[in-house]
Amino acid sequence: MEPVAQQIPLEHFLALSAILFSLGVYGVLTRRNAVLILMSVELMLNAASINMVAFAAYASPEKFTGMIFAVFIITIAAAEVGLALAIILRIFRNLGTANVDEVDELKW
Amino acid sequence: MNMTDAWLLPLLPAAAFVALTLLGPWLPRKGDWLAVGAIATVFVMVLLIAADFTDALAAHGEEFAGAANSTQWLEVPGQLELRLGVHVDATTIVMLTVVSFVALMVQVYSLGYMKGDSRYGWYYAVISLFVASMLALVLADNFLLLYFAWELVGVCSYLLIGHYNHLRSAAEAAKKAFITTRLGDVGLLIAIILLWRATGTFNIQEVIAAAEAGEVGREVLTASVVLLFLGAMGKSAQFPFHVWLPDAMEGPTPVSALIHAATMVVAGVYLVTRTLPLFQLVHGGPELILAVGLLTTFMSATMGLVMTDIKKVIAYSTINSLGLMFVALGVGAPAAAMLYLFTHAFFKALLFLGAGSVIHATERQDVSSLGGLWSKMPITCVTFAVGALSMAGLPILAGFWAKDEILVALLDNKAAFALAMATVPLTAMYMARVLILTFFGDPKEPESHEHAHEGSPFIFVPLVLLAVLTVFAGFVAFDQVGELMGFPGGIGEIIFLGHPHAFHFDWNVAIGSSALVLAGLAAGWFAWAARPSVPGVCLSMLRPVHALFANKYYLDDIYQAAIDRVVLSIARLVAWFDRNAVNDTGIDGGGYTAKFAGYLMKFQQTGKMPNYALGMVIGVVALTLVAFTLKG
Amino acid sequence: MQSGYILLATIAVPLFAAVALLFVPSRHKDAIRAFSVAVGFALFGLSLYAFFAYQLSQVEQYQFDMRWMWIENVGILGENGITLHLGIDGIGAAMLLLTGIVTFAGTLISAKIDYRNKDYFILLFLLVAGVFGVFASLDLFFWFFFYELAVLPMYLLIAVWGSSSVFSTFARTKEYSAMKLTMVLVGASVLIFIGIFAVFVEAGLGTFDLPTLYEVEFDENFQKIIFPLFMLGCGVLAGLWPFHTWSPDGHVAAPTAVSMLHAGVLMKLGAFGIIRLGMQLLPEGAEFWMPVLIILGTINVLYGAISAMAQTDFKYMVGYSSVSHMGYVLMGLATMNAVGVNGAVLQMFSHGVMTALMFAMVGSLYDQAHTRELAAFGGLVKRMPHFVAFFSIAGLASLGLPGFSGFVAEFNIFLGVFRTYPALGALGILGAAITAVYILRMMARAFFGPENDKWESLQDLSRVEYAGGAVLIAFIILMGVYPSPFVDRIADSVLRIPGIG
Amino acid sequence: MTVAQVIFYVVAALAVAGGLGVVLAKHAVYAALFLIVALIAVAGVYILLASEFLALVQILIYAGAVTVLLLFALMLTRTSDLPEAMTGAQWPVAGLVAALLGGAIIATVTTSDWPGDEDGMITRVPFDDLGSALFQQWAVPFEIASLVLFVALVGAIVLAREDEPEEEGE
Repeated sequence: MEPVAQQIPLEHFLALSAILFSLGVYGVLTRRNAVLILMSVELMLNAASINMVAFAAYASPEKFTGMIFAVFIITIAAAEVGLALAIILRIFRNLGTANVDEVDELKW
Repeated sequence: MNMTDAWLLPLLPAAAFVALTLLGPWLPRKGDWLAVGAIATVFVMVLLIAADFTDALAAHGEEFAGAANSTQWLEVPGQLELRLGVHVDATTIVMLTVVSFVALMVQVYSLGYMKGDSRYGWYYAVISLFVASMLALVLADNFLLLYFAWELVGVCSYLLIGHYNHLRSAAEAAKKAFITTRLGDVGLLIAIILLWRATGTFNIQEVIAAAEAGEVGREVLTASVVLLFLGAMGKSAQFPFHVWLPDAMEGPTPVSALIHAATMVVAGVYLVTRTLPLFQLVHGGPELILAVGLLTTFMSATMGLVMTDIKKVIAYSTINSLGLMFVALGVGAPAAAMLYLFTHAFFKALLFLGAGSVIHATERQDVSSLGGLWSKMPITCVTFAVGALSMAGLPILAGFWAKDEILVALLDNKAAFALAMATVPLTAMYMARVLILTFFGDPKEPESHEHAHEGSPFIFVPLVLLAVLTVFAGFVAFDQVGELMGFPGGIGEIIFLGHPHAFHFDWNVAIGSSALVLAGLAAGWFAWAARPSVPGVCLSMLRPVHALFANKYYLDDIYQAAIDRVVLSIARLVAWFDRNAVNDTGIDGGGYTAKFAGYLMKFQQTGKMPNYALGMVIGVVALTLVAFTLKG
Repeated sequence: MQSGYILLATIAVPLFAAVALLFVPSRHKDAIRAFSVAVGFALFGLSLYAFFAYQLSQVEQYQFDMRWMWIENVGILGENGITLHLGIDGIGAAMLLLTGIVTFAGTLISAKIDYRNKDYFILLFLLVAGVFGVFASLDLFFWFFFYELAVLPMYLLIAVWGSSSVFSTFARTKEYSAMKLTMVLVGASVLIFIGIFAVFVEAGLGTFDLPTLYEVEFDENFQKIIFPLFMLGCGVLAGLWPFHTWSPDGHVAAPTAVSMLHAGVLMKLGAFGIIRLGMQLLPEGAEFWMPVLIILGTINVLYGAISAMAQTDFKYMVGYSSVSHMGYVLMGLATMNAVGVNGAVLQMFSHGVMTALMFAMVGSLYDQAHTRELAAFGGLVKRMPHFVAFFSIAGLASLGLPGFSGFVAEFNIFLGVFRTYPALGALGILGAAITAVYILRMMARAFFGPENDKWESLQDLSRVEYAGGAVLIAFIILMGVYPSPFVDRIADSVLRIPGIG
Repeated sequence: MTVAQVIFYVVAALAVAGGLGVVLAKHAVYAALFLIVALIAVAGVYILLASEFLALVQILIYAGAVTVLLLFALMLTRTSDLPEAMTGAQWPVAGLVAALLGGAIIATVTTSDWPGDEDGMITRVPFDDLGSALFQQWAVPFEIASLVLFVALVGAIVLAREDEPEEEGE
């Protein structure tokens, strides 16, 4: 375990994460296609991972909890994509569309 | 039997009432013997108590104020104590005698009159309850028990007026009687409570003492007295509360005799007699009584003149008499009022029972379908005539002495005296009219006349007894008579409320009034017996006046309209307001507001996921901004 | 012997009865009836025993005092945090007796119910357990718990076993009435709930125990703010104007025995709450707000009576007369003097018995005639003499006739009111006169007069109705003639309420 | 400016550009390709943070497997070849909100005081340490994660398979 001098402030990683996260949010909110929404979600997940890893690297390197979290996030993301895909397929098969704004059975 | 044991008196008939109500249907003869036995026992006990009272009077002299005995009924420690108690003094003794004797006569009479009635047992039960309440009323030493009994006699009157409950008119009359008197009772109750508030006691004697000592504020006292008088007016059928009494004739005739002639209706007179010192403390108090009494006397005499129902004529004559009693009280002559009350009980009961005998025999009570009954019913005819002439005020009959006593008391007040004198011939005239139309002349309905006959001894023995009393009762006014009967100082001691020698006799007044009575009787004889065409002629000349009298000055119509149009309209308005404004707008409005808010809010449930997501993010952003702001 | 187990039994017996009924197959209708009436009788006996075993002039304010720990010293709760603390004072004893009487009469009357009578009795007993619980509880938490337990079964009882009314211009379905009743009462109880927690927090003792909280002297401003919550919250259940409209509609829609219990007992919970929570906890607040309450009470009296006069339906008339009579209770409470409050409690008892009798009789008529239209009847006395007698007794009692319980109660109230507000007292007496008008109008119209041939088939009271009515009448007359047993118990406790002069 | 800094800004720019592509691309498949760019750029960020293992995993699983899955999904749900609107109607509000969110986070981040930030020093974590921590200290979560994957697999199969014939009658 030897320290490495990167000379990049922690804030820059966090800022990158914030930008990616906001982009993901924007995508989730605006995209009509469910698959594209899923992609935006992946962006958000990645942004979160960056945060975790950056904090782990800077603040508590001896514990590297953040990295473990990132591993789990990737794992869960894989499962999530699989499930989401199945749901999207199901919706597509039943309603003939994968556009979320056309799926509004649960309204008033 | 001691005076302090007087509390037993109401309990006897009350016990009879309970027994009759609970066991009535299973008792032999439906238990009428229980009721009659109870009242007979009471009558004997009243005589014993009266004897005890005269003894005490003799022993203590004029300072003797009466004996009292009371027991606690209800207590809020340190705050309120309600007692039930009896108080026996001269007034009480008079009332007790009247009530128990007339009640006994009426109950005996009812044995014959009510025979075969479908609710015979119930009739006797209620009569017993009435007697109990009436005795309690006159014995009461405090306003609370008085009010208690006052209301109970009212409800008994209600039940008995409505005895023939399959008749709509009887049901309506009962209701009218109860509600009208109840309105007066509102005043009475308020007065009682106001006096309690000012003096801290319900005891009548103590209240009067406190008021005389000036402990009661002027306004409060004035208000209480006026309100108290309202109660008396309602019960004693004084103008403008008199409307219920003629209608009350829907009840069985013995009931009219007992309740609506001799006893209950004089409760108002009794109450005012008891509390007269309070009235005299208030400026204008006696004048109020006098004015109401005079007005009532005059109006009832005019209405009595045109009524065709035999019982209603007598009912108006009762109002007439009650008015006279108030007139006497108004000029500060309670002795005269009590004398009139005493004699009136006998001759008025006699009149009603006589009328009942006629009704029982013919099943008619409209004078236009009666007539010529003297040959069929001589006893009834003679006794009724005695009663009618006594009411008219013919000399030596009981009514004469009492009426003259009142007229003498009025001598100082010229206007009142004139008006009272004016009613004398009127009274004589309508009594002559009812007597003539019922018993003389040709029968107007021959078939009912055919079947008419004297009733059973139960019916005519009370008539005869009352007639005898009607002839002689007036003489008690003279000390000599009383002493002959064994009362020291004469019976007047009792009648005259501790003013033993208050009986005045004025020859001028006596001759004057007698002349007027004779004139009235003659006019009556002329109009309805000698020249039967005269009434028709008069009628055609005085049609509006006749209409005014026959329609009872339109008071009943006005009241009816006031209730139907005004009171019920207000009630419907309030009910409408309650349903539409309070409930449908106010209470349901809250519900509808919530419902409408929900309706508006539901549109944010678009069902579109992006909208929800946007909402979430906006929330997150807002929270973040809030946190950021707070952090500084 | 005085033991809190008596009070516990009054709560537990109906609860266990409800549970036991769950295990009875619903086809055994007669067995269910017999069992329920027996339970009703047992409750009557228990409450009668509690009433007469209540000792006069004792040092302790609450008798039959007993406490079962529930939660203590946990979190914000300190010593005696939440305990099932039972005990009654004289007021509670009178109310307990009232509940026993009305419950017994109610179960008797309910014997007529045939449709799902098992479920009916289960709900009825839950309700009864709640009512007993409120009157016996000395713990705010359980007080409120039982209060809600008493209110909520009402919804099902009305909505399932009730009856709808259709008039020419409007209709009230039983679902509507049930919903309104429940919503208004639950809404009101939210106010009570807030008040209870405010008191709990302000006292800072970590206990819901009422006698402990009575010792606390709350800040005057706090009292002034919190008292209206109790006054309105409890007042609504007592039919306080203008939140009274649930009461006539609810009572009309409810099945007979439920009307009896509701008008007879449940409305008293409200008045009882004003005493227990309002006046005893927050005397200064009470003093500040009572002028408002007495004016509302007077409005209740007159408004209810005048509304009753315009009703064309038997049960609505009785319902509005309840509103009017509860107004007397509120007036009496608001006098803040011993006589008036004593009268108010007497009136709670008196009105409970009397109105139960009225509802029982209306129910008896409606079951046979299937209409409650006043104008449709006439001359009932010929076919139904006992019915008319019973109804008339209730009517005469309600118009304050001496010899019946109503007079004793109202007389005390009038005395109390006249001490402080003579003008309002006079209005109150006027209200009694208006009561006479509508009661007598109703009697003259429906009971007397010529018989309406339409009703030849009517039968007089059945044996259960007769029995139920007789029990109620016995107490109406007992209290009217010999009020001392009631007044002694009540007055003793009323004088211990702080601020009562 | 050090080499590391230069690399960071290049990689960050790539990641942002990829992200922009994902949310703005007119065609779904382009968006998927932009996602790959972004994911690989993030892997670069991991390397800068001295987590080579994570970078590897990122490229293998994310940029490889997950993206392929997404492309499959796109293919399976294609309704027509007609170009259709890719962006919903609420994009102006969404843009504002997203910008606000990003701004808020950045503002928070820059105004906060972070530990370990003074010298810009980071510590490299050896692979073996990470591995032993994962299988010892984090063994239970690891197993749970495997269970999640398994359930997801089963669930996906159940959801995605064809309906039974008798269920079609609804």
